[in-house]
Amino acid sequence: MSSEAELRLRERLSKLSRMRLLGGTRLSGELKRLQEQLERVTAEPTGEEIWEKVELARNEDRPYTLDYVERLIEDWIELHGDRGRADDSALVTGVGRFRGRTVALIGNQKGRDVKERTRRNFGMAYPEGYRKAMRVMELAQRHRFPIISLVDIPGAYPGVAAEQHGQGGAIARSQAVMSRLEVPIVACVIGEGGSGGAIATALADQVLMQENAIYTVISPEGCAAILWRDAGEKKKAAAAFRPDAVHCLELGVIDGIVPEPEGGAQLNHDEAARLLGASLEAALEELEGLPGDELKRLRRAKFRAIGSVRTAAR
Amino acid sequence: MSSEAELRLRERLSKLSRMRLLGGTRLSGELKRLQEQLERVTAEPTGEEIWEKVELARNEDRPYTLDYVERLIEDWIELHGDRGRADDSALVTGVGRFRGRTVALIGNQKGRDVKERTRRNFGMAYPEGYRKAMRVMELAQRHRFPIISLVDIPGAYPGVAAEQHGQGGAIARSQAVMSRLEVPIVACVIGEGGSGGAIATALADQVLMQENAIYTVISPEGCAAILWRDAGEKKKAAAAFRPDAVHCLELGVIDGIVPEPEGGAQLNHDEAARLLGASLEAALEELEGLPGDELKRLRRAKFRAIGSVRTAAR
Amino acid sequence: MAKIDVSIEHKHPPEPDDGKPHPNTCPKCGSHYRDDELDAHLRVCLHCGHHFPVRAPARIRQLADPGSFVEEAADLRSDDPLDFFDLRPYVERLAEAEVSTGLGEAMVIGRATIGGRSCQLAVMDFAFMGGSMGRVVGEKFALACEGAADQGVPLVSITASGGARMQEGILSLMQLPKTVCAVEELQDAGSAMLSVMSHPTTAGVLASFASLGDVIVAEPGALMSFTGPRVVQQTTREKLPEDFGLAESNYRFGHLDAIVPRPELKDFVAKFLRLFGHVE
Amino acid sequence: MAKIDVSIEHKHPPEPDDGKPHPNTCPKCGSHYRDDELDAHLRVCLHCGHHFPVRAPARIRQLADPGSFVEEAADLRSDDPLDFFDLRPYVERLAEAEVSTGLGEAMVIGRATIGGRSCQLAVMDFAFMGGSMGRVVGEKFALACEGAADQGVPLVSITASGGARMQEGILSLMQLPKTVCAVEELQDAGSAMLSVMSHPTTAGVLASFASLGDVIVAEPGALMSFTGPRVVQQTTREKLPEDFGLAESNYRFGHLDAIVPRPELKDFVAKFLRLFGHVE
Ligand SMILES: [Zn+2]
Ligand SMILES: [Zn+2]
Repeated sequence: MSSEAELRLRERLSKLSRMRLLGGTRLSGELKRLQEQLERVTAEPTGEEIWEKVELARNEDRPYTLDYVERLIEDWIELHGDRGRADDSALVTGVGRFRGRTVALIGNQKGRDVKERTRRNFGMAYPEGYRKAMRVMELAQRHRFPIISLVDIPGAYPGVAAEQHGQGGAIARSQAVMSRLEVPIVACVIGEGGSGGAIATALADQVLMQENAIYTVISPEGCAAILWRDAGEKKKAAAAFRPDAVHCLELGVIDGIVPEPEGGAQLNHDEAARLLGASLEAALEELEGLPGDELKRLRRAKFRAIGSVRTAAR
Repeated sequence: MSSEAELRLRERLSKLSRMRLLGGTRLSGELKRLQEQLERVTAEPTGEEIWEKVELARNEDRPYTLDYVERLIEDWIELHGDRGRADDSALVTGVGRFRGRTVALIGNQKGRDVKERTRRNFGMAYPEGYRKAMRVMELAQRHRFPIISLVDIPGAYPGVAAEQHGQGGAIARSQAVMSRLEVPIVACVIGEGGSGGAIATALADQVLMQENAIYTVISPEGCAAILWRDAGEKKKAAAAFRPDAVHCLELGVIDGIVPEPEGGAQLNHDEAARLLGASLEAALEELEGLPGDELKRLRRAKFRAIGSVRTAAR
Repeated sequence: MAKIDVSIEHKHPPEPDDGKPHPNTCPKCGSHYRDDELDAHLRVCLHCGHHFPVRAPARIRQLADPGSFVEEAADLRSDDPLDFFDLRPYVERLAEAEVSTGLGEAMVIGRATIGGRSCQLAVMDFAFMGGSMGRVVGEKFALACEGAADQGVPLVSITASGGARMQEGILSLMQLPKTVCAVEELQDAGSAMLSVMSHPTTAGVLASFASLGDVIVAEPGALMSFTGPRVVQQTTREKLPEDFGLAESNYRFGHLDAIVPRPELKDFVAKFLRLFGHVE
Repeated sequence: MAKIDVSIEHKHPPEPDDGKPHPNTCPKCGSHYRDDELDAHLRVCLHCGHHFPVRAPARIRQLADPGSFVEEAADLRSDDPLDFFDLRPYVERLAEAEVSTGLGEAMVIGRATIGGRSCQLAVMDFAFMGGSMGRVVGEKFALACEGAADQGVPLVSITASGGARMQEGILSLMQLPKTVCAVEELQDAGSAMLSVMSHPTTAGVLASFASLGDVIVAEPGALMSFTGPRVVQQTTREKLPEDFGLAESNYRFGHLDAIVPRPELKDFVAKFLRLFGHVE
């Protein structure tokens, strides 16, 4: 390894160590696992290792939003409909009690079997879904409920009706609503955080990622098809933009990593939920002390600063 | 005439005289016409006279919203679309300059010929139209533009799609948005103010009616069909609920009457616009001194009090 | 041309008809019930699940914790601002409705606890002139909002209405903005509102407060259309979808959070109160 | 199954092709123009009205009052946070784009007057890497918002973009929330925003600031879809409507306030500034 590369890795490790919040680990006392995680980071991941993450993020046995709702939320009332044209079951919304407080929850929902997958459009919301989410965010604002957003979407839906119904504008406005809220918002990518479909519900005070989740501007396949002119080069694309949680943390795109059970969340839904619950609770507790206008100010300042080029330039 | 009826008429006349604002009359100096108007009021209108108003309100040569826009608004930019599914041309919205200030304007628009009438659905908005109106109201709120709403709708549209797209909820929410705004709102019924379709855009600080406009909970035909079980009894129905401006003013439902040219607005669009413009300007000037939260408080208190039964009861 | 706006209908229950079926005969499956039998099952058909209408006092008994309901504004009565006279005088219709229903108006309001949680109730009764909303209904609803705001508790609204009360003319239309403003004041005070629509919730009530709940649910089969199916059919001459305007259609089109069968309603309301009951 | 999300495309102008038509040949009617001829007509085909692409500097010349434009943040340049390398290194692509366009990035910002009214301009250039939005475009847009807010003038945004710049990976996606927050700050400061979408305005730019104008207009024929037509067709295998994703279709579906032909654009912007130019 060249000394330059080694330097970059050390820098990366120190950044990681400085991170304020590393998922629920700190809080659930699993310091040993944290140490292991950090050690793994010191080795630059190979293309194969990165691709494993992509496959884990897409694993069909991974817990989905409603699996977590079932395990973490009491008195759940699912809220349906955009009050305009439809109820989009690809994006689930509701209110319930999380560790003693009423929260509003928003989450992409994939399906378990073929029929449900079709009904839920593989978790890819239509504009109607984003509109439902905005409605529920505004309800949360009215009643000062914190918001939990679970992100798990391959990408915005490439369909005719989705375009006709204003997908671009809906994604923009959903972000705009989130940037205006004066309640705590915690988002966690629990599988695939794909493109505009993901960011539509991820403009949060704290953005977490599960250990094996991915967060991408475009799917590796899509990127490969455009830049390599061959969708088969997906592994090269993934290796080039590194959609894994550790890299997103290094880049300052996320605020913490939520650990998963050994081998991945798909192997133990209960344990995955326990770990996610601990991280969400810690994040909410940190935010709940802040006044609403301060939350909003900090949230906007944070996204203003991510990947800033102010200093890099000129 | 019985002494009781005479008493009621005198009471009515005195109420009218006390009215703070009687359209633009006061301002355009047409005191003679006011006097005549008051004199006419002293005679209980006959069923035929009331029906004449209904027919004048529906006269197909009456100026419609865009006729007034053309004559009263400079730098008009029509705003289109609900940002969701459609642009409803039955409800026109836009921004422009009215006597030196930027205003947002909302108005039902009927058509002049068969083709335009169909395109504009005879002025009857779909839920998409109310959603466009809400969007423009929120734009006005953002930029502190006063709102002018011109009401001219036979009634909410009785169609399958209108129901499926949530007509009831859209009318409710349009009123809710209006009750939240902190900018001056002046509405004027310029033809037919029919049922929920009218009130959807008439929750205003000052509600005016043109001299020959009508304002109804249901069309006379509809009322007759239900209560008399015969739509042909429309004149009886109209006489029973008296949808004319003078009666609405007596009941406290509106705040002023906007005079029309002799014989009706249909005979002289320019003069009708001049009179309407004077009334709108006077109303806006009266409201513009008030702070936004006070406007909202007074607006809500006003609708809380209309037709109050608090004292009448117990 | 659609100059005729008959968008407010179903204002009155069907006229008495000698050949009409017994009111406890299920219109869907023909099952027949004794009154006490039907009441014991919350007036839901045991065979097919059809939801029979529930009178306001019975609804309150079904939902409120026993002995907790305290009625308010019970003595408000409508007067006749227009001296309205159609085939019969309005005052006569009012008097008759009061006698036949035992209620002063088409809405009953008051305080209660449900599942141990305090709330304000506003319950409509279709038997009183088709649950139509005149000035007293509007006033009672506004008082219910104020009561909820004052106590810092949620409002639970249960509607059954043909719309605005024509006999009060334009003043009945004014109950739409009045009740809308009341809900806004309630929300500004931090209180929540649950809207439960029962059959039918149409026209002016659908187009005002009933559509403004933080959470909106309906009973199965409830008609929820601004304009009734008969008028839509007459105007458009289209064949209407089978579930036109029904709760099931409204749910599909995104206007309802849930359809809650009556046997589950009390638990649902109690859950809502647990979640929304706290005011800062 | 649609695991493949290729929702961001049209990021690059077509590859050089020896058999390709001359860039001044109208793709709609085949008319051919000299550069000066086309420029004199604002790059609109005299025969069929087709709107040719306009480079950012030309667009500013078309709109701003002569001599009024003062560019800002012209020296901002992208670095390569991911050491990104596809078929070629990102830094090489950047350098090439700078040489071929004479611009530092895909957006030019600055102050100007239009029709005598002050405003802030943010103009994109599709020729610079398909108008893709990386960190510098996001930063420049945010600076434009801040400049408009500071001066109390409206922001006029003119977009032409294939979406987020893939070579900056997840950081390019972060430009969506960044620019959205910038617009919100602008609006909180009381300034207005006019969004003008030119061909094409797609993916990440459509799904962020471009859709948040107080008034939103487009040029005739501009493609405005989140996902491009080719990918939609490949995924859904449906025949697409002829005007799929075009401004005309977006107008019909309620997403646009107006379609403004280029010859009318300056007057339209001036009118917008007269109406929205005042900040309290
Ligand atoms: Zn039955
Ligand atoms: Zn041409």
